Formats: sequence, structure tokens, C-alpha cells
Amino acid sequence: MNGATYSSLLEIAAGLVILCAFVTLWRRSLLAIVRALAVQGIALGVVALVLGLHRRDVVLIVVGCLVVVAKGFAIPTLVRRVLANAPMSRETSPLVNVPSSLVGAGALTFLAYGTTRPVVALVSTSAGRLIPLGVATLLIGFFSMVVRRKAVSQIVGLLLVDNGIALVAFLATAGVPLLVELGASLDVLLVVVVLRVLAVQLWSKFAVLDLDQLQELHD
Amino acid sequence: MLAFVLLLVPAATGCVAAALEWRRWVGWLCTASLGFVLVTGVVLATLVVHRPALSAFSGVLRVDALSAFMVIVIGAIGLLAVCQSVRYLEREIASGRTSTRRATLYAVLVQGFITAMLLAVVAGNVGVMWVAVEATTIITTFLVGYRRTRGALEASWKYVIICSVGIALAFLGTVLVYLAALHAGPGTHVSLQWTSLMSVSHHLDPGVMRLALALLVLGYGTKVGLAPMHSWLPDAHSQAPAPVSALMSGVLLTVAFYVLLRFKAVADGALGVGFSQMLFVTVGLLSLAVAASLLLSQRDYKRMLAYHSVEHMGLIALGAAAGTPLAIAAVLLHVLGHGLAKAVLFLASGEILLVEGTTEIDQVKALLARRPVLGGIFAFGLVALLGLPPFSLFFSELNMLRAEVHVGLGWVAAVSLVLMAVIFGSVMSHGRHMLFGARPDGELAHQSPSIVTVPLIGALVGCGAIGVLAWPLDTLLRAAAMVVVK
Amino acid sequence: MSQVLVAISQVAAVCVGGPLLLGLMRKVRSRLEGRVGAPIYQPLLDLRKLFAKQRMRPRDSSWVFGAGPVVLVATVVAVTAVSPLATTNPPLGQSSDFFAVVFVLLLGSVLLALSALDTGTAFGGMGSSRSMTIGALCEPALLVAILAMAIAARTSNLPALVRVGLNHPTVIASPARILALASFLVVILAESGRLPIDNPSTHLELTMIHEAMVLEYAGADLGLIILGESMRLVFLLGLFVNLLVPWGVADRPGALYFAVGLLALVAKVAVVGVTIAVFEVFTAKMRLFRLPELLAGGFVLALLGAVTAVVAR
Amino acid sequence: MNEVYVVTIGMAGLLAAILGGALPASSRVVAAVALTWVSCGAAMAAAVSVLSSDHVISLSTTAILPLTGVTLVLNQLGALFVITISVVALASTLYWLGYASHGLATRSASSAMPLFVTSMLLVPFAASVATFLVLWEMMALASLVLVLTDQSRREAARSAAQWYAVMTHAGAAAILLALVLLSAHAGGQTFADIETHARHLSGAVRGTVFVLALLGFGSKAGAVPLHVWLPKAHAEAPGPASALMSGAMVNLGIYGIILVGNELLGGGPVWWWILISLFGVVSAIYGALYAATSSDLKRLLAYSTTDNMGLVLIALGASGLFAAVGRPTTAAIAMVAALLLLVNHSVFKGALFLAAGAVQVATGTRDLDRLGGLMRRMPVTGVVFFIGALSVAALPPFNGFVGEWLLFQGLLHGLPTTNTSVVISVAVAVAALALTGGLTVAAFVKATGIGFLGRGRSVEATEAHEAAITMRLGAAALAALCVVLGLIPMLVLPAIERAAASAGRVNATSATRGWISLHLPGLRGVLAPSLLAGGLAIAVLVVIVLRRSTHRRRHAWPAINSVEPWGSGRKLQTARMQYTATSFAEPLQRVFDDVIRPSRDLDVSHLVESRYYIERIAYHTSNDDVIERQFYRPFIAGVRWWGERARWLQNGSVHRYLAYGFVALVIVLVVVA
Repeated sequence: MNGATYSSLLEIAAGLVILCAFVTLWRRSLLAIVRALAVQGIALGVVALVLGLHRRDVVLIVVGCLVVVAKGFAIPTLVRRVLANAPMSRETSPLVNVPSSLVGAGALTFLAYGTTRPVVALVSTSAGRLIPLGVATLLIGFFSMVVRRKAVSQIVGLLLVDNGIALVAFLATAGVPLLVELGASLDVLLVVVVLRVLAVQLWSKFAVLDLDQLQELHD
Repeated sequence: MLAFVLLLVPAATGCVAAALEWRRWVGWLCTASLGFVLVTGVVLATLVVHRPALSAFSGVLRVDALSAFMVIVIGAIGLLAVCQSVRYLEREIASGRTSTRRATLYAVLVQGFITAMLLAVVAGNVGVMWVAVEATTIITTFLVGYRRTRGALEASWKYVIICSVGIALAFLGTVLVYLAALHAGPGTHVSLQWTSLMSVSHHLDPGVMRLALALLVLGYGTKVGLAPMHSWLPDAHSQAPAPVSALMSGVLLTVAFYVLLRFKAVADGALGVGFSQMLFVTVGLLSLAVAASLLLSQRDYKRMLAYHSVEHMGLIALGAAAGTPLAIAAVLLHVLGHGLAKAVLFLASGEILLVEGTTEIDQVKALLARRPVLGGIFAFGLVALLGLPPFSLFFSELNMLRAEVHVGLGWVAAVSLVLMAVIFGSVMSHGRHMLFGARPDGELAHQSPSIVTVPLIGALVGCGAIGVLAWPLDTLLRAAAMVVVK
Repeated sequence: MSQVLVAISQVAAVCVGGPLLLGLMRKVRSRLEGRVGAPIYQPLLDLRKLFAKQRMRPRDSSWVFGAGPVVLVATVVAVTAVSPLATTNPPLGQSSDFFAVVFVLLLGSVLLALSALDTGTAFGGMGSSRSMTIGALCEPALLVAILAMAIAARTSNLPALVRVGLNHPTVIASPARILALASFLVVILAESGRLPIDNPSTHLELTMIHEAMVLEYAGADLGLIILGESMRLVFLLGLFVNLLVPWGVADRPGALYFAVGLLALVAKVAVVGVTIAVFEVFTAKMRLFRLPELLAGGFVLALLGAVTAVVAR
Repeated sequence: MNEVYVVTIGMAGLLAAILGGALPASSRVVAAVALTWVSCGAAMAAAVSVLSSDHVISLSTTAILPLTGVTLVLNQLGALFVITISVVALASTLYWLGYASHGLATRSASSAMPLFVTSMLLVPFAASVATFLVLWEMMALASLVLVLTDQSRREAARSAAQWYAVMTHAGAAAILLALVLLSAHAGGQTFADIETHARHLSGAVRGTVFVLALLGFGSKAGAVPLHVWLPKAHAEAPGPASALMSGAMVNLGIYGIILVGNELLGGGPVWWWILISLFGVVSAIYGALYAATSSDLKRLLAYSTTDNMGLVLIALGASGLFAAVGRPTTAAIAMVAALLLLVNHSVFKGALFLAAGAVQVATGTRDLDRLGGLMRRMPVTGVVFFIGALSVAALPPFNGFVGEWLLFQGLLHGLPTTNTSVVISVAVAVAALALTGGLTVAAFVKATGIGFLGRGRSVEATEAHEAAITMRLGAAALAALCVVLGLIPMLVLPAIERAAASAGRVNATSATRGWISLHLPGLRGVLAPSLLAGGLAIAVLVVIVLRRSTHRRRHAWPAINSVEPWGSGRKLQTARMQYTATSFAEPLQRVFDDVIRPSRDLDVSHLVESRYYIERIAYHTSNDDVIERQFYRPFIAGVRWWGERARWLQNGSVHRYLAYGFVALVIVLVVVA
């Protein structure tokens, strides 16, 4: 793979990651949001694959394949099953409306570019220049967790955060050591499982759909 | 190898418990495994206190004085909590609130929780530390939600969501540290081994390390319960079963803080102490302020204890900010003292909840007159937690303050003293409502079962003993402090 | 031996002089009011009569009731013995301290106030309360007055204070001393229950202070109280005149000097007594709650005295 | 030998506390008292050996107290405090033997009492920051438990305990900060280290340390406006505990001020001492005023403690002031006066609180308006209180007088100076001294007269019984000491002078001279308390003989006749017609109306049939502490308000919680990068 193809493939994949992050903020349909998440997971896996091919790093290629499977298919499927169990289909009234959210997400992207300068300067590769996209994805994910009311949206937000960090990790360090990477992925998977269980229980036992209803514990 | 056995025993106990139905002796088996952990901790401490660290699996597991100390902390408080779990589960089964199947689940999860914490403190690799801390989040989520009430589920949702975000930030921080280490200069063998990070710490890129440390403080700070990411803590601690609250408040928070201490040592090598000092002072004072504000009109005694944890985590953050060997030794002493006292209080409050049926401060009255022993334990626990002698928290607080003033953070010491005085006043006032007063006519004084009271009194005596006697902890504390202070 | 004689004769003089001064003041008052009045020695006769009568005590009183009059007289006797009344060299003169003298006298007043409360009647309490209030307000003025005088003499030793006046007449004329003595006079009038603070001859409940305290006493106890009060007046006036015009006081040993000193004292006290009596004729009693103003005035005078004493040095 | 003393004190005290908590009710108090006596005895032996030689006792080990170790050194100043505390403790614990059956034989009390005594005994030994603070806090904690003795029955005790705990904690925090500041700048945490380094510190640090220490220790000594806990806690504590608190514990507040101001910092600029004097003046007047108007016996005594500590502070301030302007002789006299006042106060206030405790036990009330006539029902307690009252009123021949005389002499001889601030402070101090003296006399005439004389104002008072023999003995021992010290102050003056010399830079060892009479070398001031008392005694005898002799034997009637007092023509005189404490204090209260601002409430209810007839009139007056009402209450209300507002932070919304983290992350990114 030559340098130009590599760079453009990397840029396309990373761009897709952040684009999917924007899509999750833009769409109200939860199903669409989960679909965007799946696309993002695949794009993330592609980033790892491209990096692995470029560096001829077998471990990284394996990791990329795993990411595609886990984040592109397994996790979105798990999240979708929450939707199947509980009747929530649309994020009807987020705390911040969609246009403002998108503007906010844009601002967060700028913030990400501004604040990752030392990191970009240190990495100084073509992949390194894309690191701000990962941080931006993280921030957007965090932001959507703050403003979205549905349990599924929050799970998706958390996964966005995670994908953003994974993107940073791939771009900056070509992945952390395998042991850590495996542990981290397993943990993410388990968190999603846990969240799914909780969301289903909250709905089936207490009919809680909106997280605003979770205000029993307070001072 | 001992470190591996240390991990293996609770894990194996968990497997055994999973294979068997819950029975009383299974509970005692679990207790015995914690006893083993405690003993192993002591053995490890004697092995490493004056000698180099032990390591296994090419450094994935590594035990130095600091780790050994934390193993002791986990062992001591875990022993207390697990032994009280037996009574907790029996009462729950007897009252029909839980089944033997779920009791088995509980036992397994607790053993897994302990194993994860032990892994976090004996891991030599910061990545493995991260994995272990995240594992504790997942396991404790089920434990927090164990009672499956609406409140418990709500608490676990908040817990897992907030902590996952936090821990994700910590992962980003770890990645950045790794990045900085990759670029630390040619010829360095790069890994996430803490020792190798320490060896290159002076060559790490300051810009990236600043970002990394800030993210780590924010991220692990979530698990520690430092403001502004403390918000899950009162909910989770008040909803979890009492032994689990004891474990979470007494050990889990400080295990996360242990990881922060390790990273602080790395970052201080790259940045000097000024930056980490600024960060820790900020979160420490913020935590104290939040705890002071929210304790003032607290209505729930379990939440009161939870906010008290936020306060103490703030205090140890301030101690760590001072960063001198004395300060770190005091921080570690505080970790142990706070763990014991907080575990005792959570277990006692579990008992109070059991007999009074409420967690409202207003609804609990005249405990000292009505239940002298239980009330006495609660009162002494509060005394310990408020930092009065002879309990060890007094000495650790005193020495942390000394260290703070010594490094020129006199104003921090002054502000924290003011906030602590406010906290003292409000806790005193809540304690007054719960403890004092006359027994209603015709009501007899209740005796609490000795299975509850004896271990708790023992723990309080222990907390007092480590406060009064310098031997044998003094050497270990100083050795452990020297691990993270250069 | 001679010192003991000095003490005894000073005490005797005050003991006899007290009732006589009372008689003199009443006589002056009577004359000015156009009456003949009783003879000057009438109080002595009254005392003789009282001492012959039976003592009474309220049913529920304790030993304090009986102790009051005794201590009152004893305190005056004790301070009289050691104070520079007729001579600047009284017995134990070295330790005859103004401060100590004031507090010994206060002991007498306190015991009297306590015995008034011991009667268990409303009158006793009323008198006691009022007299303690006045006492509490007098004391600042008195102590600061002592301070003002003591600063100039660099001591609070009484003989030394008198002697300093003899040796350095300018000290007497100094504003410090004059202001302090003015304040002292106010205190004397207040402490011994004279007009305008208290009317010694009233028996109207609402205005009584001192009389209310001693209402339950009869016989020898009442005699002791009248004696003690009058002795205290003489003693205080004696101190006052010796601090104001020390001349005549025996400054060296010798019976003759002492006799002259004694005579001078009698004369000086008589003059002051007559002056007070004249003053009282033209004065009405103040309202109880206006007394603080008067005493505060006395306090300010004394404080001014103290400040000028420091500034003058 | 050194170790033996210290270890004995500590071990006996600890054992006493353990046995007090562990033994059955029948024997625990006796065991605790016996062991406490051992502790006191060892402490006294140590103190005497220090005072009679130039050696200090010292012991230090790192085996106790983590990270710091223990350092104990007893110097002459400390020895004086140890002796004073031991004396009060011996008497109070003896008294406790009798008092125990009145609710003070619980495990917690039997354990806390020895602990309280022992920690007080050891505080003057402490010679490092950690040691000092540990003992200080142990003392506070043990006394807190004692204040709580009555908690299950009295809400007032609970509230008092809370005030006490919080104020003490705040004070301890100030002390901690002061000592930690010193130790941080000195490099070591032993007092010896601090002493050598403290002189080289900057003025700002020294000043900060001093002010903090003054606030912290001043609060323990009950200095206004940090006194609010004192009238509550000292009043609510049971008899022996309040005697210990007022007679011994407050001393340690003064000890702390001397320790930091004179020993560790080695004196300071004029403004420090003016500040102390100011505290003293305000405390003295305020305390005396409230003592004079209070109608609760123990509250009155507690306010009087504030008043007396004010005098001590005035003396301390004067001493420092004179030392700062270069007048060592007068400085020494003032320091000796301060310590003498303190020792005397311990003795008479101990006696008074023990007597008050006996009254409370006998009648079940502390309200003077319900007492009366106790002198006849409880003669020993009555006489003890009488002696104590005369002592506190500084009347000769009792001990309070000597201290005040010495203070007056010190002030007087310090006055001729050119320093304007000194002149003003001394003049103000004398005025305060004088005003305080008068008010104290009024207060104690009221306390004695209303409480013990006249007729009982309630059934309880008329049926009171004298206290147990040990209680009488304990109280009487202190009262006897009042008399002895009043007659022969030279018994303690040499010790006090040595202590004063070790406290300040001044050479106070020759501040006073003489055995029978008290000379002040270099100054013309002599006091002969025993001669004074002898003269007084002779005069009393003479008068009594005179009174006897006038009764002629030939009369048929007895010398004295017991009759119904005159009742303005009414036949029946009831106890209700007597003046009460409230009415006694009314004129004074009216005079100082603007300061005290009592709340008065007149409630007239008319008959339903006619407005012209009054059914009943209720008059309430209360003079709760004006500083508490005007400063503390609004402050507490403000803090409470903030607590209510802060609940908004944690309203349960997970979005809000996440937003905290999000905002924090954004801030971190912006600030750090």
C-alpha cells in the first residue's frame, strides 16, 4: 500500500468515525443512532486494519478484525436488543435541541483540535494529525450522554467515548499492548452487557424509559 | 509467585462458591480466603519492606512495599466485610428478600471484586491496573444493584455510566502516557510497565504528560470519588448492601487512588511537582467543599457516610499534593485508618437499617440508650472518622497537614481545616440526633448479636492501635512512601 | 508597745468619734432646719440603750445573720488600727495598703448584704440588691481613684500616700490628686449611705437602701451596725482629709505629736462632717436609677485623674 | 527515675480508664478513683521534683504515635500547672466517690473521668506538636463524654455538648494550624526545635501563629467572644466534671497561650500583648456582667470563669507589654500575678463547682430562683460555697485577694511610662479590673444570698439533705486551701516564680519576697495577708466578746430570740415574698441594659367578662448570651442556609452529574493544553 492510498484511506475511515458521531447527535431515531454506531465501529476497525497493513503488523490486523466484529456487529446488536425489549424508539426531546447540539459538537471539534496540539506535535506522522478527530468523537460522545434522555442514547454516547479513545490509541501509538487491548475490549463489552441488563430491568420492573425518571436518590 | 497465589486464592474460592449452593460454611470459606489475603499481605510486606520488589510473569505482577501495604488494606477490610456478609445474607434469606441462588451470586461477585482489587494493586503494568479497576466497576455494579429495588437499580445505572466515562478518560490518559513513553527517546525499551515508565519519566514530553495526568486525575478521580466526578458515590454507597458499601468505601476508592499515586510519581518525574500539586489541590479542596456543603443538611445516614468518604478522599488528595515522604506515609496511614473506620460505620449502619428499617437520620433516635453496643460502635466510628485521637486518622491528618504547610501549602491546610470544622459540626449534629436521647418508656435495651459487634469492635480497636502504636506499621509506611517519592 | 497604743487609741477615737459625728451632723441639720435637735452625744446614748436590749433573729436565718454586724465592725476596727489617721507611722504601716483597706471594708459590706438576704424577707433582698448595685458601680471609681493617687506616689501604701502630701505639697495641688479625691468623696457618700445617694433617715420602702438591709436587726446587733456604719464614715472621711490636707498628722514618733495628730484629725473630720451636713440640707435624694450617672461621673473623674497623673510625670 | 513518673501517670490513668469501663458497677468508681490518685500522685511527685531542682523531666520514644513519636518534657511552668491540676483532680475525684451514685457511675463516665484527668496531667508534659495535640484532643474528647453524662434526660446537655464539641474542634484546628506552621518553619516538630528556630521567622508568620494560638487557646480558656460553649458545657457537666473543667481545663488554655507566646515564640511586639489584654478586658467585663445577671447557679459560676480568665489574660498581656517595652521587673510581677490568679482560681472555682454540684444533687435544680435556705440544710456545702464566693470576690483574707492585689501592683508600677499604648491599655485594664471586681461581688452575694440564705423557695430546697461525706470532704479540702492560700500565699509563690521565670525571658525568681508579708523588691508594695487576717480575727473576737458582755445575766429572757420577720403589717410571710436572683440582679441589669439586651415579655390576660379585671400577668425575662444571639446564631443560620442551597448540587439527575464531569473535562482541556 503506497503512502497516498494509506493516508487517504486513513483519513476517510477516521472521517467516517467522526461523521458517525455527528449523525448520532443529528438523528432522533434510536435505531438510526445504533446503526451509525455500527458504521463507526466498522470504520474504527478499518483504521486499525489500514494501520496494520501499512506497518505490516499482524497483531494490529488481528485487532482490527476483532474491532470490526465486536464494535461493528456484536455491540450494536446488543444495544439493538435493548430497543427490542423496551418500547423506546425516538429521542423525542433531548435536553439541548438538535441544532444547538450540532453547533456544540462543532465547537467541541474545534476544542479538540486546539487542545491536542502537544500530542499531534509529538506524534508528527500523517496518522497523528487525525488524533483530534478521536478526541472530538470522545467529546461528542460525552456531550450526547449529558443531553440525551434515553438509556440507549447514553449507552451509545458511552460507546462513542470509547471509540474516540480507541481511535486516539490506534492513531497515536498503533494500539496499546495486546494484553491491555484485549482486557479493555472485554471490559467495554461487559459494560455494555451490564448496561443492557440494567436498562431492561429498569423498564421491565419499574417502567423506566427516560433517565429523568431516575431521580429518586438525591439530597 | 506469592503474588499469583494471592490472586488465585480468592478467585478459586469464588469458583468453589459458584459451584456450590450458598451455605453458611461457604461464607466462612470466603472469610478464610480473605484471612489468607491479609496474612499474605503481611508476609509480602515483610519480604519487600527493606528489599527490592518481587515480580512474576515478566513483571505483569509486581509487589513492592506500596503494593504490599495495599494488599494488607484490602485483606483487613475485606476480612471484616466478608465476615459480615455471612450475617447479611442469612438475614436476607431468612426474610425472603433473596434466594440461595442469588446469595451464591453475591458470594462469587464479592470474591471476584476482591480479586480484581488485588490485581489492581499487584499489577506491575499500568494497563493491567486499568483493566482491573474497570473490572471492579463491572462487578460492583451488580453488587450495588443486588437488592434489585428501584433505588438500587438507579444507583447502579448512575454508578456504571459515570464510572465508565471516568475510567474511559483514565484510559485515554494511559494511552497518552504510553505515547509519551514511546517518544521518550531512542534506545528505551517501551512498555506499560510502571518501572519502565518511572525509568524514563524524566524524558517524557511535558505537554502530553500534562494532558495525560489531568485526564488520569479526572478519570481515576471518578473512581476515587473526587469532586467533580464524585456524584455517583452517595447513591451507590447508600444503595449497596452494607458489606459491599464497606468494601467500596473502605478499599475500592483507595485502590483507585493507589493507581493515581503511581501515575503521579511518573508525571512528577516529567513535570516536577508543581503541576500535580495544582491538580490535586484543586480536586482535593473541591471535594472537601462539596462534602462540607452536602453534609450540612444531610437526611440519610448512609449518604452522610458516603459524603464523608468524599471528604476523606479530598484529604488524601491534599496529602498527595504535598508529596513529601512524610505526606505519602500519612496518606497511606489515612487509607488504612479511613478504610477500617468507614467499613465499621457502614457495617454498623447496615445493622441499624436492619433493626430500625430506615436510613433517615430523623427516624433513628437514642441509639445509645436503646442499643448501647451498636450505638457505641457507631459513636466511636464517627469519632474515628472525625479525626479524633486515639484513632489513626488523627495522626494521618496531622502529618498530612504538617507536610502541606511544609511545602508551602499553608493556605490549603487552613482552608481544609475550616471545611473540616464545618464537616465536624454537621456530622456532630447528625450524630447527636441519632445517638442521643432517652429510651422510650417501656422499651428495653436491645443487645446486638456478638457476631456483629465483636468484629466491629475489633476493627475499631485496630484503628486505635495503629493510631497509638508506631510499631510495626511505621517502617512499612515509610518504605511504601519511598516507592512513589523520589 | 507604743504601736499597740497607737492602734488602740486610733480605734478608740474612731469608735467614739463615729457616733459623735453622726450626732454632730444631725445637730447641724436640725439647726439649719430651725430645730434645736438632740444633743451631739445622743447617738452614744442610743447605742447604750441598744446594747442592753435583747437580740432578735428571723426564724429561718442562719449564722450569717449574726456574723454580719460583727464582721462589719471588725473590718472597720482592723483597718482603723493600721491606717495613717493620726500618724503617718501606724502599726504595720508598711503593709497598710490602700487597695487592701478598700477590700477589707468591702468584706464588711458584703457580709452585711448577705445577712440582709438571710432574713428571708423582701426588704432584706431589696436593700441588699440595691446596695450591691451601688457598690459594684462605686468600685471602679474607687480603684481608679486609688490608682491615680498611687501613680504619683509610685505606691499604693497609705502612709506613704499621706507622707507624700506632707513632703511635696504640690502633689496635693496636682490635678490628678484633686480629681481622684473628688471621685473618692463621691464614693464615700455612696458607700456610707448619705444624701444624695441614700437618705439615712428614711423608712419609706420605695427609697430605702441601707435601712432596708438592717430592718430585722435589734438590740446589740443593731447597735453594732449603727456603730460600724458611723465608724466607717469617720474612717473614710479621716483618710480623705489626710489625703487632702495632711498637715497636723504626726510624722514622727512621740506621744505629743500623736496627740496633736489626733486633735487635728478630729477637727478636720468635724469640718468635713459639718460641710456634708450643710450640703445634705439643700439636697434631695436622687432616683435610684439615676445613680449610675453620678457614679459614672465619679469614675470619669478618677480616670481623668489617672491619665493626668501619667501625663504629668 | 524520669521514666517512672511519666509511665506511672500514663499507665495508671489508662488502667483506670480501662477498669472504669470494664469492672462491674459496684467497684468501678472506686478502682478508677484509686488509680487516678496514683496518677495524680506520680504527677505531683514529678512536678515537685522539677520545681525543687533545675532539672526538667524528659522522655521521648518513637515506639508510640505513628510517624512522629512522643516527646515529653516537664519544665517548671508545666510543673506548676501539673500541681494545680492534680490538686483539683484529687479533690474532685474524692468528691466523685460520693457523687457516683447520682448517675455518674456509668461505664462511659467511669472511663472518661480518669482519661480526662490523665490527659490534663500530661498536657503540660507534651513537648512536641503531635504529642501536645493528641493529649489536647484526648482531653477534649474525655470531657465531652462527661458533658454528655445527662444526655438521655436533658436536651440542654446534648445541645451543650454539641456547642462544646464544635467550638473545641474549631479551637483545636486553630491551635493545630499554629503549631504546624511553627513546626514546618522550624524543620522539626519538637518544641525544642521550634524554640531555637522560631526567633528567625518573619514577623508575619510569628504574628499569624500567635493570633491563631490566641484564638484556639483563648476559646479553651473561655475568652469572649469565643466563650459561648463554656457557660453551657460547664453548667451541664456533672459536679466533679465541671469542677475539673473550670478548675483545671481552662488553665490549660492559658498554659497554651504562655507556651506559644512566651516559650515557643519568645515574646513579641507590643500589639500581641495589647490584643491579649483586649481579650482579657472584654472577657472580664462580659463574664462578670453575665455572672451578675445570671440566675442559674452553675451558669453563673461558668461566666465567672470567663471573667477570671479575663483577669489572667489582662495580667499576661500586661506582663508581655512590660517586657516588650523593657520593664522586666514589672513584667515578672505581672506574670507571677497571672499565674497566682490562675492557681487561686482553680482552687476556689473547684470548690464552688463542687458545692454547686452538691446543691444540684440535693435539690435537683440549679435555678437560684428555686433555691434558698441551704446554709441550714447543708451546712458544710454552704460554708464551702461561702468561702469560695468570698474568694472569688477577691475579699481578704481569702486567696483571690492576693492575686488581684499583685495584679494591681503590677499594673500600677508598670504605668509610669512614655509609651502611649501601654498607658492606655493599663488604664483600661485597671478600669476593667475595678468594674469586674464590683460586678463579681454582686454576683456572688446574689449566688450565696439567694441560693443558701433566707428561706427555701421550693419544696426541694426546703427538704434538701447534706451531701455524702466524700463529697463534703472533697469540697471542703479545696475550701480549706482557699483559706490557707489566702493567709500564706508564700506557700506557692516560690513555685510560681520559678514557673514564671521559665515561661518568660524575665527573671521572676525574686519578684516577691518574705514569708509573713509579701514584699515586691524594688517597689514600695507590701502585703501581709496573714497579719491582716490576724488583725481581723482579733477584731472579730473583740466585737463578739463585746456583744456578749452587753447581755446582762439578770434578764430573764435569752440573749437572742428567734422571731417571725416583719412583714409590713402582714401576718404571714412566705418564701415567695423573698427577693429572687432575677429581682436581685434587676437594677444591675437595668444599668447595663444596652449591653445585655435582655428580652422581656409581659403577658397580661384579662378576664373574659371585663377588660378591667386582670386574670393573670406573666412576666418573662431571659438574658441569653448576647454574643451568641447576635453573632453565632446568624452565622449558624447562614451556614444552614448554604447547606439547604447546596442540596441542589446533588438533585439526582444523572445528566447533571455527567455534566459536572463534562464541564470539568472541557476546563481541563482548555486550561492544561
